[in-house]
Amino acid sequence: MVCGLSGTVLVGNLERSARRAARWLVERTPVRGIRDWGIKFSLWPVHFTTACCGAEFAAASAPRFDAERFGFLPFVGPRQCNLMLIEGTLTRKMAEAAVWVYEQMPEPKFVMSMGACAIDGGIFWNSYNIVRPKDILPVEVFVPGCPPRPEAVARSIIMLQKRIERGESVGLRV
Amino acid sequence: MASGSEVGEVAAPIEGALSGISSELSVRGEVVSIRVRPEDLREAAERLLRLGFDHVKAVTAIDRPGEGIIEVVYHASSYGNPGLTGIIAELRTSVPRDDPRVPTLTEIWPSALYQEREQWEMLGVIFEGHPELERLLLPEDFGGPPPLRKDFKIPTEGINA
Amino acid sequence: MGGVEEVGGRGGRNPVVSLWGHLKAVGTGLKYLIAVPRMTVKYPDEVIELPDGYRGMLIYHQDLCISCGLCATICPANAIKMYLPSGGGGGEGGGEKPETPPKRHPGIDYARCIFCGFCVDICPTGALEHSKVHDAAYERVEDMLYRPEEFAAGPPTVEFERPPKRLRPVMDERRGISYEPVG
Amino acid sequence: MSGAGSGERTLELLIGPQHPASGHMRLVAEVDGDVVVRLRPDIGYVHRTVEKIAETKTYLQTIPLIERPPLADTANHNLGYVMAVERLLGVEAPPRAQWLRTLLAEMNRIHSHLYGLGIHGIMLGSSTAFMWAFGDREIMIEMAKRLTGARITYSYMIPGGVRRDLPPGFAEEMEKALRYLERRLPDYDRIFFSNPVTRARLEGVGVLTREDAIRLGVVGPNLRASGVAYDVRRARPYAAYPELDFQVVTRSEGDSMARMLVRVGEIRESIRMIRQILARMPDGPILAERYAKMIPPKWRDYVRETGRIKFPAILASLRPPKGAEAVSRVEAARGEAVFYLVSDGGPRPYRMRMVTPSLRNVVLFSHLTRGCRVADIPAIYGSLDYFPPEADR
Amino acid sequence: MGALGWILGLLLSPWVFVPLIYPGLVSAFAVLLFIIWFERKLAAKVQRRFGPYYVLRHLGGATQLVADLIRYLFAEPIIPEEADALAFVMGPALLFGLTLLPVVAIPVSGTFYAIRSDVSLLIVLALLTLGAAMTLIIGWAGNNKFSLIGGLREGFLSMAYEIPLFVAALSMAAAYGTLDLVDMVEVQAETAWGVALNPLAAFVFLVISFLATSRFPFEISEAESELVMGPFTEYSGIMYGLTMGASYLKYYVLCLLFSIMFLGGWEPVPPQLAAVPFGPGVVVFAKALALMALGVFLRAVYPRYRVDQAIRLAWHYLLPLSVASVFVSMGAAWLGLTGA
Repeated sequence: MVCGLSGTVLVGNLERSARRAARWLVERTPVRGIRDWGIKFSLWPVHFTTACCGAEFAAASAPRFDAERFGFLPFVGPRQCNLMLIEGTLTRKMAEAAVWVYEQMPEPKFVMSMGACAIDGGIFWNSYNIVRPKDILPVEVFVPGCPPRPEAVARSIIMLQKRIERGESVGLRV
Repeated sequence: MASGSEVGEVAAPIEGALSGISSELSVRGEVVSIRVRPEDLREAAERLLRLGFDHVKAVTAIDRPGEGIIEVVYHASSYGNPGLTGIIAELRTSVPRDDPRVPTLTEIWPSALYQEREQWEMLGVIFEGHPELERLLLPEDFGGPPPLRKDFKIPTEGINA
Repeated sequence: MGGVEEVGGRGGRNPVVSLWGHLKAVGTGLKYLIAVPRMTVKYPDEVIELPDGYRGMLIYHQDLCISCGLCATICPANAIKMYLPSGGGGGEGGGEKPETPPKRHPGIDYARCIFCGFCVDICPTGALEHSKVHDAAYERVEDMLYRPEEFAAGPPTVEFERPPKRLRPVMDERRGISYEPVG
Repeated sequence: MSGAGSGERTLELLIGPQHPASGHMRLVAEVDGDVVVRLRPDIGYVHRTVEKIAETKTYLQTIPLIERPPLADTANHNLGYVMAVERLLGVEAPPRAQWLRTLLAEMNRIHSHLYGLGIHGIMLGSSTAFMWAFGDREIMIEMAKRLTGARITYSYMIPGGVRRDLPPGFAEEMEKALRYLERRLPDYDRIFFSNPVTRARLEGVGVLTREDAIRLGVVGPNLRASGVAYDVRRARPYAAYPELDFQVVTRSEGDSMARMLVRVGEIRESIRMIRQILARMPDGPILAERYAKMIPPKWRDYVRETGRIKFPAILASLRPPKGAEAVSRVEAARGEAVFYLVSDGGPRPYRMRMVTPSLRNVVLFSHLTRGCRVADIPAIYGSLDYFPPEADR
Repeated sequence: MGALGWILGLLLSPWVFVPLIYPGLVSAFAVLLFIIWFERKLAAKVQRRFGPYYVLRHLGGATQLVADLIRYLFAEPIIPEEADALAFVMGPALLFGLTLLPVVAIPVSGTFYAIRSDVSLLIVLALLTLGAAMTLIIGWAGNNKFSLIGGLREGFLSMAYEIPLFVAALSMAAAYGTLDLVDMVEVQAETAWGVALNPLAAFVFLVISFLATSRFPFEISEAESELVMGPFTEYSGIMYGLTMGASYLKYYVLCLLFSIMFLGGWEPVPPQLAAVPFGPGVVVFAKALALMALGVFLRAVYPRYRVDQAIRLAWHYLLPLSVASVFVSMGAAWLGLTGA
């Protein structure tokens, strides 16, 4: 993506052919299965709270619902994470940051939208300052609710895991 | 239950403190409403501060296109003076809508700093002398009229699909 | 304020006090490591039974509906809209017909719904009701729009790989929340 | 390094909006070595234009709207807004409704403070403090869920009363929950509040003097930690507060530790208050007579049996008199929230001004962090219990 | 015998076995995969939850770190455009390798070791300090302000902790009268464990091993709430995995050293293991692992210190204490407790 390898030791055609070779290798059956299994149980959402659903997201990570059971570990930097959870309304100012953060994440990466605001604006649908995440990011799973219950967040994690397992996830294709 | 003194008892000293400034006083619940002219705003605020109203709770600008004015309302009260904590002094003034300029009160009430900035951004009221009148909440590239003006329309939907 | 008052007392940086503090902290950690039970609900295997009156996704009884439109009027997020019957082509924008239009029925867009429950509370006939479903997730935004027919078919069902244990939370003096199996 | 220009001593750190300790905002810190020279908060990342949207929604529809910005503290803001609407309309909620409102407000205060303490914990690196606080927050959320039917966005108070009565067995369950919380607080104390590391990090850090607190118009626990005993519940009591016995928790040090401990003290006071409320709750209706009599007759039995109000249709289009104005203030968990409503006689607010506690505390960022160390930024930030969506609205 | 036997023989020769299998690469990897999972489980238990679970439901998610590792392997390795590519790429590998290097001088048993030297303690300590320099380079290479600050913090801290670390370790050398780790274990077998002989040195060494490896409450150079990931902010994929592993690895080495210096090393050897040449190493391993469990448990207890506080702690308290521990050792030797 944007923060790619150009200008570094690996440039030009070498980079492209290396990537092609890597992709060819990854697409073989056993490798692919292992990779998908690893990704499925190691979804690390980047620590990027866009709005108030972050409170329920935190509750989903907290002891009562404990999302870490799924290998879901909120982590600090975009470079180490592979999942972006849009936690509520994306304002115009935040949307810019969201795209930045998304581009900083290494592939394969996934996007989930949490809360009505992150789907169609929710109660803020007619605000002049919001952006619908699906317009700017490849969102795969939508969780309704305002805010969604922590169970719904867990449900969405399971849904994403299933998508990865079935190879449907767009995050795996880029 | 020390609920501060009653509003009526405070209205009189306020009236006294504001003598010499053309002002209209009215009492509404816990609120003593004082309407002054824009040029008297600073003087009135200073006198209220001397009386013990030491902080601003809210700075509100109201767009009234029908009358061609923007009202600027300060709600001030007191932390330090136990007799005044239950009272809110509502200092209000009106400025023309096409050239809304009021003097800033940040030197008198530093607590108005961010709210004046917000009202400048949202309604285009220029607080003259404000130290940092710049974007607060909106994105840098925000265009169009100040969004809380009535002529800034946002979509609405009916009940039918 | 009991213990907290003592804590707040500035003990300075007395090494002995500090050491005692360290020991207390580690001891408390050990206590929880060994003795205090977990409070986690293992969600897909265990499901919390929601209380009566929980504001979950909606159930729509079309037979009771009188098409008054109050639900759509009160909806703060404009998630409920009145739809023409689908045979009459009640598509985008709701084309106004010169003859008397057929009755409209509510449909809901969960992409906007905020689960405030105002629609249920204002429905004069009880045609709207809360279900206890509140853990659905969708892969497509379009699936979240329920037109009257789909709306009347009931709330979305969620599938579990293994049949979940249903648990009712009960307050517990020692553990905070404990869970009782239901049914 | 891009920020360290030629010959400059300072480095500009952009903390946020994607940063583990920035929340939904950006802090622009100018640092000289490990010392912060200047810190400027860049807010607005969660500005959702509540005040503008309120002008397109009816008075009732605005209730969920004003609940979203202060998401961890919905009940208190809901109460403040509803009080303002009631003043516009000249309605008063019946006593039982007032007590129920106070009950939910205090429950919300507990879980909001736990939220703040948990976030403060994670900012200092104590994941256990975060997990415990967020776990115990669930206790109050669970109880509130039984009362209101939602986890945190209650929309429980409506003009003229509340939507639901106490469910059966609520008081007994609540007593257990409160005892549990009381048992837990000493453990929090041992592992977090009086942990020597926490104390080393917080004591004497970010000191706010009494004079500055007043001058800057700081609110809530941050104000009371600097020795100003201002609390709206005492200064201008509302709902059932005039009849409750509680202390205004204050401390004199004004540092980050004091701010944290004031919150802990307030949790204890809220526990006391909830006990009093449940013991002394008056009987009676929960919706003002003016609206209760408009509930359709076929629902009267339902309302009596379930304790859940069915809205009369008039609530969908409340019209206060033209030109009416109302100001209300409540002591929300994070501090004083002020609502200012202006009516033009229509069903929608002409102007809704919502001044949240966090908006009034923004000023502290640049004030308290001058000369502190980089590591103190999260320590001070956490101690303010600042919630960006609440400030940005 | 044939080729298989020859390979086996080669593997079992100390020169290959020690760096490659135990205490080297293979066991180090196993420890990493286990201890990070264990850390998460311990913290989760204190925090009243489960931690990793569904990845291997019946064993408490024991393969969680395998999944994380696989994900790291397949994640795109990003090299920021403005980074110093060579240092950026080489950094993690070198850091990992250098951190593992000291194990060559750590004996597995009285007869099984790669290097036996009169000064093997000094060799281990000297090799241990290389990692911190690598962290500085990594912090600089990322061209990110946070990683730069993190790297500098690591530099300051390493200056602060290395002297007390050396002094505390050398005080034990004074007590045992040798710098040879094998001899140290033998002295302990004859007299008493080092932790009893000189508890002060043991305490200082333990605290410094937390400080030197970013364990709580000294998780300072990569303090997430201040510096995102400190020096490692810009790393993704397996390069990040290596950097994260390196701090655990350093802790592993320090714990091995601690159990040899203070906990009697491989003594007492269970008779079943005595016959195998590297059998006694299992005891050291078990002791080190128990010690690591203690260190990772502290994550559940502590917030983190500020960098200046940690540095002050090292200079103001640990350094004098480590000097005092020299006198304790001298006293113990004078009393004849050490047999030296």
